[in-house]
Amino acid sequence: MRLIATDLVKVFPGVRALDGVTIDLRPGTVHALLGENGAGKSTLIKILTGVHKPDGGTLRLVPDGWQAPGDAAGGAGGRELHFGGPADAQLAGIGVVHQERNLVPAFSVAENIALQRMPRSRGLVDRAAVRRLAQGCLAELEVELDLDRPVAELSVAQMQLVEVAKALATDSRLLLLDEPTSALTSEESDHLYAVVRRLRDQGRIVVLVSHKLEEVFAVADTVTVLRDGRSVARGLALGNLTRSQVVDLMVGRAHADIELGARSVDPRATPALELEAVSTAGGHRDVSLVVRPGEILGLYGLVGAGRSELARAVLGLDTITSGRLLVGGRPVTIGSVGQALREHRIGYVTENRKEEGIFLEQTVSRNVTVTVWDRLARWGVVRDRSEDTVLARYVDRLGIRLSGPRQLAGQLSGGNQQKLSLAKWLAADCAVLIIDEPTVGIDVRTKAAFHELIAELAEGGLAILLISSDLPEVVTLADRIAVMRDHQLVGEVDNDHHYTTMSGRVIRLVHGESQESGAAEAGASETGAPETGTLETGAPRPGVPAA
Amino acid sequence: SKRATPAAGGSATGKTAAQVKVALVPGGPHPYFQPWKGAGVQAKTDFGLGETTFNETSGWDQTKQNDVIKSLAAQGYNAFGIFGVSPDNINSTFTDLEKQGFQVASLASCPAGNKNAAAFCLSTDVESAAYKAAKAAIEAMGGKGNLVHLTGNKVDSNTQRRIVGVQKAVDEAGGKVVLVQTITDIDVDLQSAQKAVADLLAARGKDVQGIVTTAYNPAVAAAAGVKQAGLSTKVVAIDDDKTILAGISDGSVSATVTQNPVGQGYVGSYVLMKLSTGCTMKQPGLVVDSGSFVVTKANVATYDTQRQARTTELKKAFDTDYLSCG
Amino acid sequence: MPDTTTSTASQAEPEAPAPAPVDQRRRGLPWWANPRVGLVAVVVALVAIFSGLRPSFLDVDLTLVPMQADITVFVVVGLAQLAVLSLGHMNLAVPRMAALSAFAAGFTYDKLHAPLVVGLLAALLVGTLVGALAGGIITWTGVNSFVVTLALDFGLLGLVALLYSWFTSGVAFSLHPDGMDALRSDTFNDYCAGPICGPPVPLVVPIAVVALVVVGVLFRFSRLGREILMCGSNARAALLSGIPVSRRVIQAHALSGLLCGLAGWLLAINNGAFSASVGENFLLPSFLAPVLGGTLLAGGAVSVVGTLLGAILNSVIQKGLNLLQFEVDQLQIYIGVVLLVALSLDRVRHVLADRRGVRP
Amino acid sequence: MTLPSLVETAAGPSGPRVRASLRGTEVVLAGLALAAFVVLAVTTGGNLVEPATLRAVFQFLAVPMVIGLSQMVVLAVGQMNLSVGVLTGLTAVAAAALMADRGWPAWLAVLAALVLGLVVGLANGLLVVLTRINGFIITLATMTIISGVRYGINGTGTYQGYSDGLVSLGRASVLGIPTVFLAAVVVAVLVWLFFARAVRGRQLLASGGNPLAARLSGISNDTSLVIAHALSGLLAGVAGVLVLALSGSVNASIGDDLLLPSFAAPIIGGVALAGGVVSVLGTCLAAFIVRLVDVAQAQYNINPRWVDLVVGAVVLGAVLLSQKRIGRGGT
Ligand SMILES: Nc1ncnc2c1ncn2[C@@H]1O[C@H](COP(=O)(O)OP(=O)(O)OP(=O)(O)O)[C@@H](O)[C@H]1O
Ligand SMILES: Nc1ncnc2c1ncn2[C@@H]1O[C@H](COP(=O)(O)OP(=O)(O)OP(=O)(O)O)[C@@H](O)[C@H]1O
Ligand SMILES: [Mg+2]
Ligand SMILES: [Mg+2]
Repeated sequence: MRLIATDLVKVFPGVRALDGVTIDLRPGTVHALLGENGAGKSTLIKILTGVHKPDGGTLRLVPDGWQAPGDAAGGAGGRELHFGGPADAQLAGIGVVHQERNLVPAFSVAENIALQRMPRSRGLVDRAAVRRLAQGCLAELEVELDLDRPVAELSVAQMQLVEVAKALATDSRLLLLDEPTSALTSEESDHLYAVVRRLRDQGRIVVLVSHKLEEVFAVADTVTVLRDGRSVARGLALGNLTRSQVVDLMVGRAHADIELGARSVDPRATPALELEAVSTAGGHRDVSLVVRPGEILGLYGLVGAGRSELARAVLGLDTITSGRLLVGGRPVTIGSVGQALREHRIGYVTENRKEEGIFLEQTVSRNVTVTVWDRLARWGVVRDRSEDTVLARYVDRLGIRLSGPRQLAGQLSGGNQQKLSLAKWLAADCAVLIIDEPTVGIDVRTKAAFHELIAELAEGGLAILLISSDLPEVVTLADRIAVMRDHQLVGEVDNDHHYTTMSGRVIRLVHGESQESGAAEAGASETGAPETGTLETGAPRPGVPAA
Repeated sequence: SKRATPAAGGSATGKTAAQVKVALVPGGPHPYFQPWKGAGVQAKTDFGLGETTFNETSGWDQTKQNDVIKSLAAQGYNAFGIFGVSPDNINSTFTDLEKQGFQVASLASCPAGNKNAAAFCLSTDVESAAYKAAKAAIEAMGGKGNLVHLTGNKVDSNTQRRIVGVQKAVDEAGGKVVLVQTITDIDVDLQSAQKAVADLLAARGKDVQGIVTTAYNPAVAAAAGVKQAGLSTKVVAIDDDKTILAGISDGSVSATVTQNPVGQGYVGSYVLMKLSTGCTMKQPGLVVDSGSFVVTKANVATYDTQRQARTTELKKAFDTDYLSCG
Repeated sequence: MPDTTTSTASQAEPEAPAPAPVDQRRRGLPWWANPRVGLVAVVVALVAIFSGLRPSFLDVDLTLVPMQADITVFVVVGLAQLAVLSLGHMNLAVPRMAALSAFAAGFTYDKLHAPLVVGLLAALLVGTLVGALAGGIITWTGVNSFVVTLALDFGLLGLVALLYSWFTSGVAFSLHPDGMDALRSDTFNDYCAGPICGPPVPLVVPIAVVALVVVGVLFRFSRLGREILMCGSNARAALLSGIPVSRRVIQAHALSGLLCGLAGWLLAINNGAFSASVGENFLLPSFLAPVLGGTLLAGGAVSVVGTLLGAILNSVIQKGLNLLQFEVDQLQIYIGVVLLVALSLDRVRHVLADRRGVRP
Repeated sequence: MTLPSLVETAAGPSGPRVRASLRGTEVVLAGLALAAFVVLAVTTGGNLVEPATLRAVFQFLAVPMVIGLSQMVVLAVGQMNLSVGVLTGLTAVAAAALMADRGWPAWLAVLAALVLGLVVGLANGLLVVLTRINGFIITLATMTIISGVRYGINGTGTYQGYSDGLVSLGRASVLGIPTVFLAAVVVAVLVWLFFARAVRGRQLLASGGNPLAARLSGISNDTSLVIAHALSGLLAGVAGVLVLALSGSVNASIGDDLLLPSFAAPIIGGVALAGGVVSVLGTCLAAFIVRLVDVAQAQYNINPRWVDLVVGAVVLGAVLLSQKRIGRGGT
């Protein structure tokens, strides 16, 4: 089967999300769909899967071995598709992993995977078949999960793997993956891409949306690039293109990779934030960290290592059971985010944008100014105009794309939402910023801009604790890299900004010094969270190919 | 400076009978008020009234009732026989209406407290009706034993009066009768009443010799509950809805205390007409007892004659004693 | 007309997103896509129909003045519910918070012989405290507001009955403070300066107007109100944005209690007695007004002007059908049907707007 | 976990440990019910376990159970149904009218009551889907309409003696267990089966738990809504039939006091208002506990003025206890 979309148009209030997109998907290929944040990738995926109805253009399905005998339907032949809803797309053999997580929280892993095609007998769910199906899909991904566990209890990464398994379960000829690896480690991504290649070799079509160009180049065959809702490159063979050519296509102008030099940090300066042998109710033991003004401390680790939880403990959301927390050299106790913000000028950009970072049904301007209302208020009253001034500052600085200050945050593209979630803390004028996975789901240009911005913030004297599972990012930005594993710090290295050397050192730390030490793994899982260990099955590979 | 309130209802007196339009407004839908309909129609033909209507849409909500009354006034009704939803508030409604030049009677229930702002109140003396009912129950119990009182909304002053009436009868029994329990708030719906009766009978069925009910749903529920449980508990009910009368006939209800809704509607309409056509109450706000009658198997066939006599008597009493028509 | 209405409406409060995932607060939509305009249209149409059928619908003393007094109470009742709907919570104890506050007012009048305004303050104070208590229980225990306020309502029901039985001979206070009767029955029309008299507006109306303005300003402009809305929109994000969520929850519930107190006091004034039955029938109207006005049950957005329009609509329907003198069964049926039609018209408007704009 | 328990999240129990919390609530409620029952039995000197008392306890548990389930079914899809109470009344009065006034045989009238419930529920569902108005509001309006119709059938009159057969069946016991209670248990088991095993039931829960995910998985949320409301109506019809069979007399007041209990049972039972989570066992246990409060009132002869205060405290206490236990058990 071959799917051809011609001149697709999709209009949202205030935005032409798609403005004449043509894409030709051929069997046996991995087709990358690239573009900056808000270029229209997710919108295209949603049209291809019947979630949105296009406002113009056609979708055509050409069955295998079709001999177009000048049929009446139109030039390319085949059958024109009109999806009434996602179910129709499924019937047409289209499976999808959407950018947003779409799981039923109270349902088990198995049931979520089987949700689209619930095996049934006489109106009842055939539970054995559900489990078999789910098991099969997870096995294909080489992931082990407790099938009966409600997905609400899973970590973000695990949820994403369930999403992928769910798409596999539909046994579709066309698989659309919208940023499937945004919450995965490089190892997990590698497993996924191995599966993707296998599917391609079976003659299926895989469409891959990703902002991680390294991955795209490693796995995709052809590429379509969207820019401002238009397809500026259609089905080019990726082998003939260089990375910078692709980026140029996406950005629409010549583009230079940003080189970020090392900052000079005064090692004698009073640490802006210091953790002294902190243990928490969440299971951290004796964690000691120091971040100085103007410094970026990278905190690397596998997803689930406990870095986000450490941040929460600093903010007073989790209990610190022993050890000391020092801000600007003075020991403090922090009871709430508000206190952290207003008394100690500590900000936290959450990794969990949708659930914790932004207010989807509120306006963009409120999303940004929520942290500074106490300052904007006169007699307890906040005026829209003063808000808009604040907003305008960060719209420019972060390049947030919006149709106006009253637009709802939920209408922005994923990347722009992420920028909002950062903008609110920039507006708050913090001395210490804890940034958790800032560039998940962010396009290259924005990512570079983000990096530049973070570096700039540090240069401006901000102390930054950068939690990231993106090793190139950490190596690019951090002055020092601390590595966490099973809720403990396992080491800290000075960053020399050389990716090859640094990645080796860091990854060895993550895996307990030496690659083959199975004993260390076992010993660690006795002390830490055993569930998360299941994610790391399979041969550990240092994943990220050098750019 | 304060302007005088205009009399929206026109001049309060000096109308002809045909100009008098009477609205009978109960507190809400309830079997008790159903005879008012017929009584109003009868009054219209008998006294040549311009119009009578019956409107039970208040739904036991004082605010809605005030609304309904004002709407009726806007429709041209100028004399009102009202059962106030909330006896504590109803005087304000009466005062407002009178200020606007309407004739107002408080029917079937008098305002709480000692003051009645309506021209007159023609009602059962609830306390004495409850007292009579309790007396009847005590008699049926053979003058001794445990008595239970089932009634309605506890935050209603009529309920408070009923409780007082029952207590008085019990006190008079001189310790031989014990009021073991008063259950309130079970008149909202029949199921709650049935449930409460079932629980009561389960908890102390054998120790209870008598049940006196002063609200409709509990009465129906108690009659059925006792019959079903096969107990010898004596039930005294309230009013003469056909379900209750059937209970009297088949023995599941020992007695019922009926009131005189027909008399209230009929005589009430009559007096409102008289007041509108130029008569005045000799004693404004007079409270007149419309009568209550204990009905047992013995007089179930004949009590209505007694009641009709009472109605005639009432009308005459107004003509001769309470009204002054110059 | 439409333009001024829309603009004031949209300035006066944050608008509510549509039930569908797509919000109507998009730009480029026709003016009639504003839900408030739809409501105004429905109200105007109904008034036209009713006054056509029954000219007495426009009778000043018997229809319009009492209607204003009713609307006064039910706007405040609606605002009391709206205060917690902003959080995505519910307050099922509205009736009994009002009853308890009315008791407090009655107590000060009857036992302490306090002037009118002191009783009002007592009612507001008691309402606020009970509301804060509800909010406190909700935040401390993490139990759903529905359950907490339901249980609280039961508890207060018993408490109010007990209090009245302790402090009065029955279930009401009989003493009326000075000015209460005037406040109940007078309109500005009764007060004249020379030949010029005021409009036929009951004296209580300005109280509701003040409440409307205060609540409107609170949710539209103030930091406090905005933060409450943020909590309603996404409590976790609010917490992580440094908003003291627990405190805001308590404050929103306290505001709800305060407005319950005001509503209870107003109703007692309107009906003429401080009794245990005050507020009994508040629960459904409390939801009806804000929800008809476009406030979502999900939280995060409220519409104060909509609440006023919702209360007016509700009152117009009641009054009109009363005048048409239906039997009780027909009356109920028609009220339900008119409500459904009024709501569906709003929906039709949405669909049309969507056609003009885009599909969701 | 400070975060989820600190504030109500609009998203419902999407935090961790959904399963554990539901189980926890059920366990706590079961313990509470048992404890309350034992205390009552002991302090009443065994009166509670007399056959007659037990019969009364369980006979009048049937309707609250079914009405709680009726509400639970719509809560499952994140909706509310304010018309359950009046619909119960309507079906009971309508069936009684058919038997008493039209002379229909009991089985046919019962069937008619069930169909009536189903049809009204279906209408609720269709209105919700077609108008896209919140079910809370739709059912508020239909509640008003239904209460008008309920009154219109027989005004203020009470039906009695419509069917001796049906009533004696309703008051009978099988092995000491009241038939109406047995019927309620059968209904509960069917509802449990529906949500635990039936494809439709799972789809309803998926729609309630995450409508977007359900839609993207090819489940029609509209269908789920309609089915949930129809089922809720049907269960209200069942409750109406139970009233009819148990009480022997019905009038237009039936159902007026059922609305709040219909919410209390599922919510105390651990069902999330946001949808996606149901607990049949929890709902039934909660109904039982509320029933025990009634019984205690009668047994102890509690001053009626104190009863509501006590009910409020008990409801809150029950919920608090289960929450606290989860809080401790969870972390
Ligand atoms: N439901 C919607 N309502 C209104 N506007 C929308 C909606 N969905 C998307 N848009 C707009 O359409 C444009 C394209 O968004 P889309 O999500 O397709 O971008 P994307 O390429 O997937 O970006 P990202 O890489 O950030 O995910 C954006 O400007 C976005 O604001
Ligand atoms: N299903 C689960 N049940 C109980 N605890 C869990 C579960 N999944 C994760 N956790 C715990 O919650 C923590 C949060 O997981 P998350 O995936 O957010 O990673 P993190 O360690 O907090 O952050 P990061 O990935 O940034 O290091 C994990 O460290 C783990 O200890
Ligand atoms: Mg996207
Ligand atoms: Mg994390």
